Amino acid sequence: MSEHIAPTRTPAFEARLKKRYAAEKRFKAIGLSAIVFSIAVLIYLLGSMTLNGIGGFQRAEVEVQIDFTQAGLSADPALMGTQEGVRSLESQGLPDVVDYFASESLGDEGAEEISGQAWRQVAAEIAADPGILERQATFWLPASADLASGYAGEGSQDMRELAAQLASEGKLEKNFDAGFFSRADATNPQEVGIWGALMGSILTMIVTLALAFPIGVLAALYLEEYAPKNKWTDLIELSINNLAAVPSIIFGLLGLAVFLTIFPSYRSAPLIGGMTLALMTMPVIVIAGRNAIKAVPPSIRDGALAIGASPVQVVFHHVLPLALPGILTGTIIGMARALGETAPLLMIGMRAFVASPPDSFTAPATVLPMQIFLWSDEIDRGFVERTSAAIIVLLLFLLLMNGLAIYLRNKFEKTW
Amino acid sequence: MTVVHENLENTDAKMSARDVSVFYGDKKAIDNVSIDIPTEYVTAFIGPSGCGKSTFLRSLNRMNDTIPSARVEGTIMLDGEDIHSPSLDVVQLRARVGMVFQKPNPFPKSIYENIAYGPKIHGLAEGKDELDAVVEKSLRRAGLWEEVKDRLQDSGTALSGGQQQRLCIARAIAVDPEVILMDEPCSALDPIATAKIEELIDELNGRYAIVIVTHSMQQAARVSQRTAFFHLGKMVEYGRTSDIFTNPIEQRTQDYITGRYG
Amino acid sequence: MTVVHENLENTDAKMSARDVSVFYGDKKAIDNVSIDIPTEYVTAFIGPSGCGKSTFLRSLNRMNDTIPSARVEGTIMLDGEDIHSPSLDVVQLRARVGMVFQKPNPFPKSIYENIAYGPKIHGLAEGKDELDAVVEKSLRRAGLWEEVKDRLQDSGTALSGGQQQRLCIARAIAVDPEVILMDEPCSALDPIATAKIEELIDELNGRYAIVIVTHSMQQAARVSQRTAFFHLGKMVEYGRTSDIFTNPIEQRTQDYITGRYG
Amino acid sequence: ACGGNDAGGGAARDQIKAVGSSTVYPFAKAVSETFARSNPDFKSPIIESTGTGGGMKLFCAGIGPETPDISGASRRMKASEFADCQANGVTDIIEIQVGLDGIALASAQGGITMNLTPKMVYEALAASPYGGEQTNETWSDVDPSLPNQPILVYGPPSTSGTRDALKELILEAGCKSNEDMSALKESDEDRYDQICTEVRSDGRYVDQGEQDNLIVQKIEGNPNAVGIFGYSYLEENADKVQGLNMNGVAPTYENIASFEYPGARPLFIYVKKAHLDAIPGLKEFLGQWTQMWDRDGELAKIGLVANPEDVRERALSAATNYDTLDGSEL
Amino acid sequence: MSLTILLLLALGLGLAGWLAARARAWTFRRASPDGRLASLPTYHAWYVALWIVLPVLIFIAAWGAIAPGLVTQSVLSSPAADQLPAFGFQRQTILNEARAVATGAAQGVFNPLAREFVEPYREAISRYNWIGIITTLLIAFLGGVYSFLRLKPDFAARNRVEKIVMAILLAASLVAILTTLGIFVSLVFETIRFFGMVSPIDFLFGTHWGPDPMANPDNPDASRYGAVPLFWGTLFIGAIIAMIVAIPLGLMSAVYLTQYANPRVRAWVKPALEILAGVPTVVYGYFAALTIAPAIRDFAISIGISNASSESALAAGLIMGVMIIPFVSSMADDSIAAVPQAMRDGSLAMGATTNETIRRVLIPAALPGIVAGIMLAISRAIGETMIVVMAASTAANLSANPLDRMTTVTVQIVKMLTGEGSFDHPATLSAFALGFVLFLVTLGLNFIALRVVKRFREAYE
Ligand SMILES: Nc1ncnc2c1ncn2[C@@H]1O[C@H](COP(=O)(O)OP(=O)(O)OP(=O)(O)O)[C@@H](O)[C@H]1O
Ligand SMILES: Nc1ncnc2c1ncn2[C@@H]1O[C@H](COP(=O)(O)OP(=O)(O)OP(=O)(O)O)[C@@H](O)[C@H]1O
Ligand SMILES: [Mg+2]
Ligand SMILES: [Mg+2]
Repeated sequence: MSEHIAPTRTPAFEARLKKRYAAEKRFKAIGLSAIVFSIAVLIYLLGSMTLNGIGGFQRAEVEVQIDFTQAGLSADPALMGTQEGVRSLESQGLPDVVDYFASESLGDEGAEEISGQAWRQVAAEIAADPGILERQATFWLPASADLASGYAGEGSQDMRELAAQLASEGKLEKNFDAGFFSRADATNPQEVGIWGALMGSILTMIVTLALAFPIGVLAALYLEEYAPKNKWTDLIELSINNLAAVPSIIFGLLGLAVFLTIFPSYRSAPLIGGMTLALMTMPVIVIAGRNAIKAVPPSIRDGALAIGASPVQVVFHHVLPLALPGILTGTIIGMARALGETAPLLMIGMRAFVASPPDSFTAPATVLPMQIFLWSDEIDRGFVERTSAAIIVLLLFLLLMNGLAIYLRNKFEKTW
Repeated sequence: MTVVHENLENTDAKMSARDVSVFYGDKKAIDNVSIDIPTEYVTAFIGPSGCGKSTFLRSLNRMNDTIPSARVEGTIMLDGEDIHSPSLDVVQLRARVGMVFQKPNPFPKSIYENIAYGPKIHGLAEGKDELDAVVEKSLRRAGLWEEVKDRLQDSGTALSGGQQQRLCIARAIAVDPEVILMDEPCSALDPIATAKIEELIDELNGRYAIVIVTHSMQQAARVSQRTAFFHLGKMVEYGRTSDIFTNPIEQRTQDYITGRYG
Repeated sequence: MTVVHENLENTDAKMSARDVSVFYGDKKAIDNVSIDIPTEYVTAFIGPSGCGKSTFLRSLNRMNDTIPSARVEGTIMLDGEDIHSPSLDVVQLRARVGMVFQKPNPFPKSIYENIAYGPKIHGLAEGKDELDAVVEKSLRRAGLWEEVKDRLQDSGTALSGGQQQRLCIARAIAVDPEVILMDEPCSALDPIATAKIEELIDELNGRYAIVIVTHSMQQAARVSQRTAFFHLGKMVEYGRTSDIFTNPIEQRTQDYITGRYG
Repeated sequence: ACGGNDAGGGAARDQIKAVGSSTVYPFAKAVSETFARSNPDFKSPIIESTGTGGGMKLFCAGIGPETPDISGASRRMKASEFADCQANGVTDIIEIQVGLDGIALASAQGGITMNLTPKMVYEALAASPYGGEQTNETWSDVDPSLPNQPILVYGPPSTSGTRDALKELILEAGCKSNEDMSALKESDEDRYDQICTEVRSDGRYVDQGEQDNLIVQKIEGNPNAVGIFGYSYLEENADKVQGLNMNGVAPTYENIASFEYPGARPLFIYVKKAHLDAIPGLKEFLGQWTQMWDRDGELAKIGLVANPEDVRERALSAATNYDTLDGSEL
Repeated sequence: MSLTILLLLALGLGLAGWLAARARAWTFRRASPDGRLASLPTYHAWYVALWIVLPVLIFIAAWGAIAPGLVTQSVLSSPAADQLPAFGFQRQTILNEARAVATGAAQGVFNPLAREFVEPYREAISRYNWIGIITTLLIAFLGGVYSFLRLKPDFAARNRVEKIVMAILLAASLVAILTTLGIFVSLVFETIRFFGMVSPIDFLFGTHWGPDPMANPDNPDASRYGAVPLFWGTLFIGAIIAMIVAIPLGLMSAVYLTQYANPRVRAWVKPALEILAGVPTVVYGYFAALTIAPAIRDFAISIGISNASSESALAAGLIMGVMIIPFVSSMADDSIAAVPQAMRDGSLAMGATTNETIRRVLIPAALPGIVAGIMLAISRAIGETMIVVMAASTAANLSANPLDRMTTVTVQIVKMLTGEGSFDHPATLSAFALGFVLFLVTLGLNFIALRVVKRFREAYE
């Protein structure tokens, strides 16, 4: 025995060992750099979006002082807060009052460059506090798109000079624009808001979730727990895998040909958008769901069967609750994809200009990614920052959903 | 083919199998087994690994139905009624013939829910009070009450292995079965836990017909009054435990007992 | 604390453990075990389930390193060299101390690739011819050659359980280790396959130092010359197999042997 | 609304729906916004950019609440589309020319400057100029008066209306200056079309989707590149890009409005007469268009060009008297 | 409106049935000697409720489909019907308007004739509403009584309820097949129409793509409908360049995360990577067009490729690769983690290093899952449009040079469908043909993938 030197103890072996360890180190380093690279790209993307987009949450506003004591406006408290009230102020000449004081504060040139709809903001403030009408008040009103871009150092020479002058007088500032979160689309970048698209996305996602989740989960349960292994279930499996792989635009064609034929008057509605996206999301949920269901240990099923639970009870009392975290993960991934999807929605009319936030599932709407897409091709340069801001909102929404997925996963996760 | 010792008392058979064969696909895992399971005694199935003990046990409460490739031939009776007849619902059968598995498999729910699950789905208890009573009674019978009474809301999976196994037994008892089948219930447990389970089996003996599969002859000797020895899918010998261990008739039984294989 | 029988010949220890304790997190699974593993004999570790046999075995080739919570204290020597010393590389250690697991775990590759895997990664064979020779030799030693020589390209997972386990043994032999550790290598096998493996162990005995963990005392009695009895993380008794089975010194050993527990 | 009724096709709509060209879209949006602001009783109209063809298909699908009331077009309705409309019961259609869009050739500020003619553009961009092989690699290959710089033009895709205008107003104009080609038009129209309108695909003409902003950004990054896009983008980005003269005329508002700069094309909206009474606000909405398309109105602000006086008269009449379109004119 | 009422009615009746049946089951149970029923009272309740609700729902669905027709029939029998124009679309429109007014959904009508029909419609609608409600009640009553009478202490209500549950499960899984069928149907007709204008041979094998949506549709120039450059561009950008980026990065990330990284790090990094898949593609598009593509052009010029363009397949492919990293990494991560520990132990016990174990044992064993992830990633890449439009242009080039401009099938689909061309033009119809081919290709790929995975899995188990 002792004269036999095992090959694993020779110097040659040890020399090779060094190389193998070098290979190991390289491999590990490659793995690490793959991750670092991916994360770096992510951080770069998020970082540059944030930098570009921060400005999108602000808008250029000019200072206007209005002395209402001179204006002679009156407000009926009963009407305040209603359309009527706004109209009565309009008929009393509020727009002219605003114009007049704008010229007072900013000079004629400057007054040209407050947004034409600025008086509405004044009206809103009067509605909130009719007492203003008794005194002098200072308002920060949105500047026109031209003045805003002049302030940003772009646009025509005149505007840049005007902007510089007003800014030096402290009458032009970029202020945080809270209204961005409560308004809908508009033609003037100074007046756009994200709420309409966000609402559209939320409504669409609700429809998607309400359809894709139950159908996906039930289909996954059937395929994993009950389906006999035969040609039919093979066919179902094939079509589910295939649907997960079909380019999204084709779902748009399906929505166009099927849903819009059945419900022609719901073009652009979150209902149809949600149904189309649900078909796209459902296979992802089925696939993730099947994996999660497969991971539930058979001993749990045996245990329940052995005390006389029926197969349906076993599934709904034991398997489903245990598989839920995995199903939720798949659902969120599918929903995240649906959230960022534009192509299929192009086909079913969600590429629309909708100036008021949708108030129901059948009201015309647009969604966040579509809003981003539309704004990115706007002629007006003020939309560049707004686009980035919208992207940030979308990403936050996405992070929220991912966070929710992780939270739910951890909450429901059980060990066995 | 099976040697059945002749000195067995004539007892009522709670379950009886006649010419039972079990196939996995084309493979015969159990070959023509006939046996009576008495109510009064604990019956042990012993035999080398892979001889078909678990397979036969699982066919007694039709758990083999869950394996698509498995097929059972022959008749198995529970109280004289064929368990495969359409009139006997499989869910009801399993409620009457409980089972405890090799690896303790409590549900990942609270201890209380583990026990209450069976009574709930079978509607055996009305209202919270009755349910509480059933849970307590089952846990007491399984000798677990004292240990867990203050933590009924803890997860069943947070118990030690031996406690988990007793929980599974309590869970089986809770639906008031007539037969309890145990498939190597102690093989995942340490000696102390094992001793507790064996004590429990002794206590339950008489109230339920109990069948236990074990790979430990020592255990069979300790807890059972009847022993059946399986080998390569056949039941080789069946008789009083004391007889099988001291006076085996078949050569194969003797070889196995004395450690020639297994 | 350990009782070591005194009539042991003074043999070279291939491996020796001194005061080895193993922890999983805070839990001590092995408590101060010292033992010498001789080259010439087959050593069996027996003991009730959960007593730490596998844990101790895995610490002999540092497979416990793969479990994040596991921690080993004490010294283990291979040919007088500490296996935890930086000069002895863990890859080399594992090449010198082979292991066969409870459940046969052939790689999902061809039979040939399964055997050739070790020699390839360690660069033990140059060229196809040499590799072919190594594969044939290993399969022959494992007594599998005749059965598989015509289907070397078939998947290793397509073999029967016993064949798979012999394949795993052949795979371990292929890198020409000095010690082979087997953790319940037959517990997933039927009696015929078990008999083949035991035969194989007899044949390999002498060429390699062999340690086998088994829950079957019969098996320990059949294949080993030395037996160590573990209980609750401690090594209770160590001696010639024949002595341990016929004249155990410790009460616990005796109880276990005679089936008082386990 | 209640979903159950829809199958009967009887659901009504109280919101104006407009579809169609992406060129008309910005103006339509502006009109709709003002309309909604000044008429809070009506819901704000839904404007969807579907492309002219897609819009026409929806528009001509029939009358009734589920079809749009208005379709914008960056070209005139085709006879085939008119026939489709007729077949589906959309018999009375009001055609309103709302303004002009000029296509402009431009380069980055400080980039390449040229004095082009439609003929030069045709020779530089045609797939096979006058049926021969396209060999021009640099502008000076086309005409010695032009700079010796490689040809690189970012322009609209074949599916866009801007491209149609490019073909019709510049390429064909350049092509037809050759007599053989004018003759060919008479003898073999298909061949003529191919020779005169097909754009080279060897990478010197880059079709940049319908993303005009992207074209602006691309030529900004490459001083030798020329971009072709709607006049509005030129105006909006005047600090970044400069227009290139054509026939010695610069692309300015005046020159486009007077058709001195080639490349102005009309923009239309088509309205279903049958819907005028049924859809609340539709008439008022049409009125809104007429108020905003003047020279100093919103139309010009977003970079489109107002109609010449006579056309504006006619459009105004169509929008107020609801004259219907005669299919035989198309 | 009336359908909503019917639905609420059905649910209300179902609830009533549910409560009644449960009460009845409880009386059985109190009466039975051992307090045991064959099924729990709730199952009896569900049995009756389903017997009430399901037939009613079927009736409502059918009623919703035929009732408008019946209403119209009865309106047409009114005297005013003689004034209606002869058959056709116009007549339908008038009737629709009248109904809209009758149901209160519209105020005005645009055809004065329609006013005549408002009253008849109102009457007919209310008449049929009553018929509907009464029939609903009748059906619910019959179903309820029938099922209620069947309740007995030994009645196996659970089995029956569970059968229905199973049917619902089966129906859910059939949605996938229906969707597939729907896609097929929504593409196939227009595709056939397209192939009537342009022969499939020209389409599938032609190498020049340049449809002109403004050209005369009657006589399309088939030589401009060669889709090979599109297929090539799709393959080159989506399946080659993007995969060259995504597979190594995704796989290595997965390997690192499962085998080397600390579990806490993994818990954070994995979802972080998944964010990459959720970033809207417009964002990637801008990034590719304005940052990556010019950088590639500058680089190409600096190494002497003078005619490098600022749009390239490479730029689009690279960014697309980054976007789909998480598809590869998440699926690979899951399936590597799912390889039995025994495989890993077996290899390590042979003295293999971790990387040898990964490369030679774990990855081969996890291959089905990895392949599935890659398939998903490829199809996502193939379906991507925005990045390609912005970074690789829409020019259909047949070239193997990654620095060339190229385009993909889906880009052309979007372009054709949203362009200015009319919808009976072959250029627009070609979008459907392209979609159809793409659909068949993914179907084929999945078929093969499923086969491969299945065979692999069989061998492995
Ligand atoms: N699901 C199955 N499919 C195919 N064969 C099976 C299946 N389950 C068990 N077998 C085979 O049937 C035979 C009997 O198996 P069984 O599990 O009943 O043995 P056992 O006596 O319980 O063994 P052990 O003591 O190891 O549990 C074995 O050969 C086994 O390989
Ligand atoms: N990975 C682990 N983490 C924590 N505890 C463990 C781990 N593995 C084993 N243990 C515990 O360590 C103790 C010894 O386990 P070990 O597997 O060594 O026992 P064994 O003697 O091999 O038992 P068996 O005969 O059942 O295989 C047991 O209490 C077990 O629960
Ligand atoms: Mg077993
Ligand atoms: Mg062990």
